[in-house]
Amino acid sequence: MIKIQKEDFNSDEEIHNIKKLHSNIGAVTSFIGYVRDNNNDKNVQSINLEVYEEMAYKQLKRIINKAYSKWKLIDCLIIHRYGELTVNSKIVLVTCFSEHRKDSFDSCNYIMDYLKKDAPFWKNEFYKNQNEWLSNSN
Amino acid sequence: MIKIQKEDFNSDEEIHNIKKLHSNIGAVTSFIGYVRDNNNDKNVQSINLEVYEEMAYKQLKRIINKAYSKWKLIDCLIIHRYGELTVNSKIVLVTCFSEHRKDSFDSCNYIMDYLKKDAPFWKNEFYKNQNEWLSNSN
Amino acid sequence: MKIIYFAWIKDITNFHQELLDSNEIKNLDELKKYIISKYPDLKKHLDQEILRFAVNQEYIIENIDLKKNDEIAVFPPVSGG
Amino acid sequence: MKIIYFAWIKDITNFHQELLDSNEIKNLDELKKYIISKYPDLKKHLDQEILRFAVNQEYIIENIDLKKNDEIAVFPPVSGG
Repeated sequence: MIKIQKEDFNSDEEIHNIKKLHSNIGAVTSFIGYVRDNNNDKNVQSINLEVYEEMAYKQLKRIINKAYSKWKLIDCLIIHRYGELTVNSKIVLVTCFSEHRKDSFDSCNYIMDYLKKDAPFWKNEFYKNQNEWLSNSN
Repeated sequence: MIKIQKEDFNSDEEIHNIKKLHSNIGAVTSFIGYVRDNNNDKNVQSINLEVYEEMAYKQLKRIINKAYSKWKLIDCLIIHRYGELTVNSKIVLVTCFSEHRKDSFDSCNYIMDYLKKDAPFWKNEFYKNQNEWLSNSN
Repeated sequence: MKIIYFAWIKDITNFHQELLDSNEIKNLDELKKYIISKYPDLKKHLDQEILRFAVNQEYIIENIDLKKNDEIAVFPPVSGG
Repeated sequence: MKIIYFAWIKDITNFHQELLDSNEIKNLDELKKYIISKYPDLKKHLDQEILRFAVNQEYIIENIDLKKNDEIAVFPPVSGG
């Protein structure tokens, strides 16, 4: 499932809503990304995340399909927020559900790599008196 | 923080309670292990998890310290349940908090490896008419 | 065809999107020429290979033919996650 | 000293723990001999190196001296997580 939304989310609920559908899930690995108070030695106050929504869905679907072809996955969840996000806000959740640990771990890491490289989101970081567009390094 | 408990937990709350203390956290990786309905081709109904509690705290503290020495971690949370756990119940949560993704990912995976190898917990798996003590393979 | 600009690209173009009704732009290379003539400040970013192009929501690197109803997006390197 | 048994080991010993007040058991090897003489069914598991030993909550592989107030745990391979 892919959700691109402005709203915050509750990770326990989101994970439970998928987990409860499959009693064979034994391993769930999640990554949550947050807005940090400091980036490149600058005090961050907030970010504005722009998205090319139609393309983001298309690319994220492809990322998930690639993960399915590489690992034994039962389900997969990506939530990516956009809009104005203050420091400490959640930005992204990627959760991979599988029977065994290695599949969920490796696929979650792979999806995050891919997402950072290819998903059409752009961060405009706001400091006290200026702002700056970022590009991903990791 | 290490918690060894019978009770279930809410992962979003547990993560938030640590995250809110550190505005420099940008990356949070979590693993949740669940009781599966099937193991070694047998229908599992529940497990009984026995723990050597005093030793578990000692070993898990050591695991966390080793992770701190290897990666740039801001905080670390392990919750491990014991007692009777039915299918679909959470067994364990390991969450690693860091600035950047790689540190949280690698340390979370490392702690899970170590935990499965060294932490003194024993699963007694219950099927319809029998039960069996397990030892970890992965 | 529809052209959409994202992130700081739209600070250069001053448009988020524009509709183009031209019979002269038959492929992506011609579109690139068109946008750098219209927005000269984009030229250095194109030369430095900073600009990304997507046609109908797919990354495109080669020169492909464009059709009338295509949606072309122009954007800098992504920074999600 | 206190000896604690876990998991299926306690199905063999029928005890979760026992207190031992002996002057003869001075080290771990002597304790191992003691428990397999008291619980002969443990012998094959000791021989197959299935039994783990912890002294005061630390894994111990070598033969170490035991003190009066030590807590020795005997258990099979772990299966947490």
